[in-house]
Amino acid sequence: MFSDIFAFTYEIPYLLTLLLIIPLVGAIATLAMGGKRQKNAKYVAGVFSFVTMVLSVILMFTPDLSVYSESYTWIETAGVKMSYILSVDGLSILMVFLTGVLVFLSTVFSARESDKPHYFFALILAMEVGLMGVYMAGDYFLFYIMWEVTLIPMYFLISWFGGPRRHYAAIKFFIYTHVASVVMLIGIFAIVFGAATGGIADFSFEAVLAGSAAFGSTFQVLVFGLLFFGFAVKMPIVPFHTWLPDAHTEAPTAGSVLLAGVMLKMGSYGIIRVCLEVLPEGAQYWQPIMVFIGILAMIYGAYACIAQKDLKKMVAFSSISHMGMVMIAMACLSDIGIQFAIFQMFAHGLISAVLFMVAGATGHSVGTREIPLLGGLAGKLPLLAAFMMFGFLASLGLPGLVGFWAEFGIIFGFYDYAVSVDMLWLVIFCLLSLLLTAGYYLWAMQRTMFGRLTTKIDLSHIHDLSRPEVIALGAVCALIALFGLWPDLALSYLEGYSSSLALTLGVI
Amino acid sequence: MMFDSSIVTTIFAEFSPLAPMIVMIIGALVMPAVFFATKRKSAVAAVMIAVIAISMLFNVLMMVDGYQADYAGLFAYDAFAGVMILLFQIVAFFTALVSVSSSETTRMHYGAFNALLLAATTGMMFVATASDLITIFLGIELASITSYVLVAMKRSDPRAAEAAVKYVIFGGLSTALTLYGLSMLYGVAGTTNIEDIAIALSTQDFSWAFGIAMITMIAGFGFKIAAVPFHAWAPDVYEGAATPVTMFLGTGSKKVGFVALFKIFLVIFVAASSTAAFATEELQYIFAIIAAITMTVGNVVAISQNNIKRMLAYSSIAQAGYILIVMAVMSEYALASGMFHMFTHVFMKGGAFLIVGALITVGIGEKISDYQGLAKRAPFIAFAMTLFLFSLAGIPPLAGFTSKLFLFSSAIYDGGVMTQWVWLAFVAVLNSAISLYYYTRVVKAMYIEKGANAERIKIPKTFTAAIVTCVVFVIILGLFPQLIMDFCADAAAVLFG
Amino acid sequence: MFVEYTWLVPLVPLLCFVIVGFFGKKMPHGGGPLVIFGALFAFVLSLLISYDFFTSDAYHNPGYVTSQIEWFSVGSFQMNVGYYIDSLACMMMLFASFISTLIFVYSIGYMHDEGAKRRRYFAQVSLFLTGMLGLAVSSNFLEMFVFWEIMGLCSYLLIGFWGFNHPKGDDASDSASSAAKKAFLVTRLGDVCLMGGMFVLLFEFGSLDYVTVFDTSMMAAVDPNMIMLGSLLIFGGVIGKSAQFPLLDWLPDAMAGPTTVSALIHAATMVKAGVYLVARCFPLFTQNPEVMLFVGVIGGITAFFAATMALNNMNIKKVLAYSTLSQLGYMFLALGAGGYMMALGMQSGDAALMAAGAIGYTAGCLHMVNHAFFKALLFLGSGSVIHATGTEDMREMGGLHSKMKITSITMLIGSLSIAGFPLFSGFWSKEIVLETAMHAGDYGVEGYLFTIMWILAIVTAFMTAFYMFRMWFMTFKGKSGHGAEHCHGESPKSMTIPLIILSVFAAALGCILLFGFDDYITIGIHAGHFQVGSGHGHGLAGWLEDIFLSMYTYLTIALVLIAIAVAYVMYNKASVNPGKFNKNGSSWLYKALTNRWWFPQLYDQIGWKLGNGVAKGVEFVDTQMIDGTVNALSSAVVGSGESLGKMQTGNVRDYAAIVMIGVVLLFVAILALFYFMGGL
Amino acid sequence: MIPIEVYLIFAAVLFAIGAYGVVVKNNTIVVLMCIELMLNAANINFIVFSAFTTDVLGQVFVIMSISVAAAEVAVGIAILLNAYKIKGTIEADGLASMRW
Repeated sequence: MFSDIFAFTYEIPYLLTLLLIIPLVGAIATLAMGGKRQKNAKYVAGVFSFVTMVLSVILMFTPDLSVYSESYTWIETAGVKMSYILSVDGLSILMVFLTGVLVFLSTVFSARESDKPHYFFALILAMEVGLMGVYMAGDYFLFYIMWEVTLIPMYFLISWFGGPRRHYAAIKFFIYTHVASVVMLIGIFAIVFGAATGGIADFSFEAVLAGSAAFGSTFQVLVFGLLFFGFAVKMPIVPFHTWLPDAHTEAPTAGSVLLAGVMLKMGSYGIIRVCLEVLPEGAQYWQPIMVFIGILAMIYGAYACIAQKDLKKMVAFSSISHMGMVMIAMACLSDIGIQFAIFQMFAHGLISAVLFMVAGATGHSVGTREIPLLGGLAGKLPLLAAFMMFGFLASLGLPGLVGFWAEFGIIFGFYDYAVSVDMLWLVIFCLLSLLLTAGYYLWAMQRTMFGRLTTKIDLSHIHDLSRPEVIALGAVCALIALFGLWPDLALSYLEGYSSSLALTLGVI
Repeated sequence: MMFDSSIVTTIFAEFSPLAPMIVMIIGALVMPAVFFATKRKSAVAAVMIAVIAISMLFNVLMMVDGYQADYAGLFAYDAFAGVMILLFQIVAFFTALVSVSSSETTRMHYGAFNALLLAATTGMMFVATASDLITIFLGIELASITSYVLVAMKRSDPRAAEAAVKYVIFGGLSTALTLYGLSMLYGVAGTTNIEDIAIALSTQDFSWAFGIAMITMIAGFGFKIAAVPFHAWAPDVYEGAATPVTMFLGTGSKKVGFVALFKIFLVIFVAASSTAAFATEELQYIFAIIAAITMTVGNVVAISQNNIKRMLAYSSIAQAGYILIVMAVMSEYALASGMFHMFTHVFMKGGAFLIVGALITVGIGEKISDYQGLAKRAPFIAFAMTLFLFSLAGIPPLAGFTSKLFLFSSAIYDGGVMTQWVWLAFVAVLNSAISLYYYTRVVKAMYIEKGANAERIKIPKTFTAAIVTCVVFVIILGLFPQLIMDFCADAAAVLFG
Repeated sequence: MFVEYTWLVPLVPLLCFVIVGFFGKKMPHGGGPLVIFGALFAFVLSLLISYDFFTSDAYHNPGYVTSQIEWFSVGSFQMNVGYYIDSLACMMMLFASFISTLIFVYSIGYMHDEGAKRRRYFAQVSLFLTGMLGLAVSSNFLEMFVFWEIMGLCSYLLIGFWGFNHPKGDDASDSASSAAKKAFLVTRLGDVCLMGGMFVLLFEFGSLDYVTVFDTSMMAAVDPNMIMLGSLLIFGGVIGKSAQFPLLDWLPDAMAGPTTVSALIHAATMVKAGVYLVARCFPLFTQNPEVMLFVGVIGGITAFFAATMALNNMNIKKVLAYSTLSQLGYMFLALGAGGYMMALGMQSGDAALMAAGAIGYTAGCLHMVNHAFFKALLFLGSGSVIHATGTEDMREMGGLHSKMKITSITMLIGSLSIAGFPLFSGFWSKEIVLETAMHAGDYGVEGYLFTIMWILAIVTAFMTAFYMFRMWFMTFKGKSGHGAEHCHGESPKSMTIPLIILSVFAAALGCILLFGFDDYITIGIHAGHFQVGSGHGHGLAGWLEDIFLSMYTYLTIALVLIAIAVAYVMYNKASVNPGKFNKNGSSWLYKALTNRWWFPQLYDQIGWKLGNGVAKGVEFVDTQMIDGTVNALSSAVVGSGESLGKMQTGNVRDYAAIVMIGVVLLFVAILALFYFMGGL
Repeated sequence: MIPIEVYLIFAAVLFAIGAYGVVVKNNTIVVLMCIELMLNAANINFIVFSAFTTDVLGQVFVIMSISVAAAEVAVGIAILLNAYKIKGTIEADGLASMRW
């Protein structure tokens, strides 16, 4: 834990609320930077996102996270009660940290954005509000609000700043994920009202958890399905993933970074936070299905990567593959599985940030991301090549980088599960996916950066990474290496949470 | 005490339950005189607003104070009436406020226009307070007949003329259906007082006459609320009428149908459900099916619309479908949620129509493509429109989301038991997601697409004021629904005894 | 006390990597001197540690020094990081750091023309050294695996060093990047198996620490089948990393990298990691004789196959690469045969058999060290030649002896050593390898397989001598080729001095066998646990007796001499035309050999079908079926909106009709509902 | 005494005729008349029920509804006049410009 290195014991009042308000104020302030002040938008956004990041880092250094929970009754009417509850625990702390860091770094990365920068940065900050809110919410009402709040900035990011097919991609993203959200909302209704006691349906996590003991098996199984669908689309899990490649392909780089780095995690976060915590019996029932689709996503995503021609689309499919890994980890329903599912979420958040930054930067510098048009660019773009190599290696699970530990733990947890169900051969799929992952990354590397220098495109205007881009990439890479060399730094946050959840699930 | 209804009772004595209506009626009577005396629209508008404000003040005083009284067994002021009257007053207020500067409303007959507006509102308020079939019928008719004229009172526009014809014919048809149903109901129950009907029916078995009464009343009220398949008039009339009037129809007139439905059906069925002889569930299914079809057709057809008023009309149809969930679920919580949704609908749909009206006034067309580049030309208007549309689509944390949250959740759970209407909730949420598609088209046109014209737009102040109010309420009701939801809950408690 | 600083051994090169990687641009020679210093430091420290260790009590009991701290935990399983020093680790550290130092020095000269790219080169080789040394001193499988993969990464990066902007043009870039990818992927296949093995061990033993896993009582408590599975999976990793049959195809391609890289990674050190791992896991592998049998057979087959492919290759580096494969095969044959006997001995409690097995262990390790030196020498020599002539094709060389005396002579020494010319290094180790293999054939049911392997190994020895001298003669003797004419003389001192040093070792190192090497590098069970070292070897007289009193020794020597003679006749005097034997290159065997027994084509086919073929299918499913369904759904909604909208004809009469139909439908619906719900 | 069903069926038939007219007639004046028919069918119902139950409320209702119907027709005719002035037709087919 960070707090073992340095314990930050000064209690900042309303820290969690500040984490929501600062980006919100920042978004408004940035939006005001229109017209001639456009140039300054990035500085305003930078300052606000930096402060948010600092606060989220402070949170990491806080030894006792429970001091920061805030709870106020918000709405109490007609038999329903919603509260404004913010809290951070082992599950969410890493995600909050990730959000804080990635938003700041994607702001830095996009410092060169010159078209309507005030909108651009305001949207990024607005998205941060939603993302932070999702991870800190302690009430289903707040949770769902924040969940949906993330959609709108992303929609605008894609459709304003996206590529040629941005309208299609944006609306597909918007509608598809919204459909999933509303199905999830039904599930939330079911658990909230099902757990209601004394005629009051309390939307807080705590109350629902307390009332969940009364859920019958059939109820759990059905409602798990609803919630799971909602979250699985967000993750996304095959076959509900097709919005993702399109969204990524068209989204601006910063949007992709946040989409893959933090937004996809909302899905798996939701599964753990809601499905597993509240509906353990449902989880037991759905376990084989989760395992199956997790494996499917893993292998399918990896194979799809091989076939992709667009670098960014390939990275998008690799996200699907890696989130499949998160899925099988969660499906183990064991402490190792949950611990490393969260860790993989964190790891993939960092790694996919690098990948999307690199893919985006390729598009900026070279003018195209089509792999068949590229080749031999490492000589012209050494920095980009180096970061791409680093990102690819991290993603394919090079030991010593954060991705490896996640995969190691996940597969071990899965091994444990496979032994318990007497189907050891299932592990082969995990190992196969590792191999395929290495395959598509290295093949892509070979075709883009190495080999014959391409003659298919005009190379006279290509330029290597700009300074802000290098800073952002360097910082993420440093984090990847830091947590890779010292995984315990992040893992220790999860131990308590995962083992207590595993107790609830009845499988240790 | 801050809210004290004694001032009302002092003035109106035994007519106190009708106090808000009386104020309106007086207003309606003096309005032409005011116009002829001053010949100025603004003076009329000022008086209008004053009248509505006074009426609203009385109503709020009574409502918050928990005033309850009955007049001659025909009208009863209670929490339900108070909430619905408030709703109608708000609608009238907005209509009056913007019609003064709208380019679509009549200039020559402005006094009459306002008088009719007040009369129509009074009719609606009558329905809200009515406790007898006769008063319900009269209220509806008062509201309807005046609105026919309101629709027609657009400056020599062929579309308005056509809309008015369609409206009057369909209004008549619905009146006939409703009246037929009421006559059968009267025949079955032998009385016209709703409470008495409920008591009478609770001891009866199902009869053919009752079935026919139900069917024709559903059809008749279904016309009012524009439920599929009785919705066909709505898009045409909404498109043809002057936009403030469209707003009045879409947010106010439509609710009259619901009030009548609630008044008649809920009271009857709640009373009836205590006796096993009476088949409530079948009719709940009928309503559920109508609700499902209505929201689906409304949303799906809205997708293909290019005229924004028509699109909003279809969206209104869909919203009616959502509110019909109340009739399917028939629980107190559902009713409270439904009423709350009606409120939020006033602000979000009303706001959207206001913007359309404002833009027509400044010369922008009704086509979605006319809205291209609006974000540059009128940032606030575009922003407000986005809020309204997203609220209609149920995007949190806006009012539409919160009210839908209440409404849809009522279809899932009722008093700790999972209801059989979960499928309806599913249909509703999926529809809600579909609706996002066509709302987003408008947002896209405003924000993403580039318009041919880039000059700034300045819209009339009254429109701005009304739109700002709607924006404020769309946000506030989203975040703090209890401001109105509490009253809705009280009101629902009244109908459910 | 130096042992406590073992962690510095991999760390110093790592620091060099970081420093050179970030700041190397401004350093002289791209940071080369710093990297050399790092390697030298590691070597000196290794010497001190080894001295420290061998003089300590721990050397005798328990035979290792280990220390670790908690790294992180997986559930209730604790993962540690630390060091584990025993004789084997000392040996690995010593030869790896020593050879690396020499090769780095050589690189200063060899890479002189690369300019700014040298920074990348030196940073990467330094990182590689970290991997190798870290592997040697790791205290558990997981830590070992980290370094194992770091080496794999460096191998990938360095093979692809010229993956872009190749001095010889785009085709060379293409093949370099392709070779790099192939190397990584094939080893990755092995690594994935190794990872699987680790999971098995972690699950069964609850820990990955060597101390725990190799504990005899622990091993006895675990299901032998799972140990077998784990062992085989670990050996899968070895097969990938050490390029054994059937994953041997990447190594020849890997010669696309700079020659120094081939020398360092693909001859002297990284490919030895597999041998090290088998030696390290000896306690585990010997739990099942079958595993060791498998190891030995794989080794024997590889030795033979790889040697055949070297017979007619014209590329000097490829010849050396095949030879590396073949020699690695020897090592695995030795370890496998020894382990087989040890396993049988353990099962039957036969101490003599176990002692015989221990000789295999010694043989494998000794051959590993010897091979490191002479193969590094040969590669560096070939690098010197390539540097001078600018080509790798031996047909374009020839007659270089006069121009490059030092290179020529040092390479001759290396060739003699690898060929097993009596009294040179390679001779000693190869003899005991062969002896172990033959010996193992006498035991167990499947022992006859080792006899076959022994025969193959003897044939391989003949072939080795032939192709090595074919190479030497073609390069340094005979007619001058096209490339040789470009040669402007001997390479710079920074290159020749390492050659000379290496040649001394290549010639004489093997003698350590006679002077107590097997006291240190042997394996046996002491006080109930496996211990490397502190054994009682045969001693000088024992070994001399063993080797020189066996008739098979003379058989091998004879074969080697004959092979050298044949090469001399064919390629130096050219009195016999080699084309006679292969129908001038048109015999099927010749083609099979030049096509590497069609292994690459086979792999390409399988890889392409399994990779790209399936991927195409997935892509089709994705865009057409899954996304197609999504799009179809959305257009169905939009389409139905349009057609439903058509019902809105605008005519009041139609509207009225709809209303009436609605009323009728309501009527029907109410009837139906009442009927179905039993209301009527 | 004539049973109540006869009156009710009569009213229903009247109602159906009116409904039929609304659906098939092109002239909107006739349509308005048909609606009057339907209203009157309901009125007959009221009267009949009132008579048979000797409850006076039904007759009150009828008086109300007749006046309402009168108002409605008045407004309707005015609107049709307006439409005729603007569009030159009062045929349903001619008043179908807004659709889809």
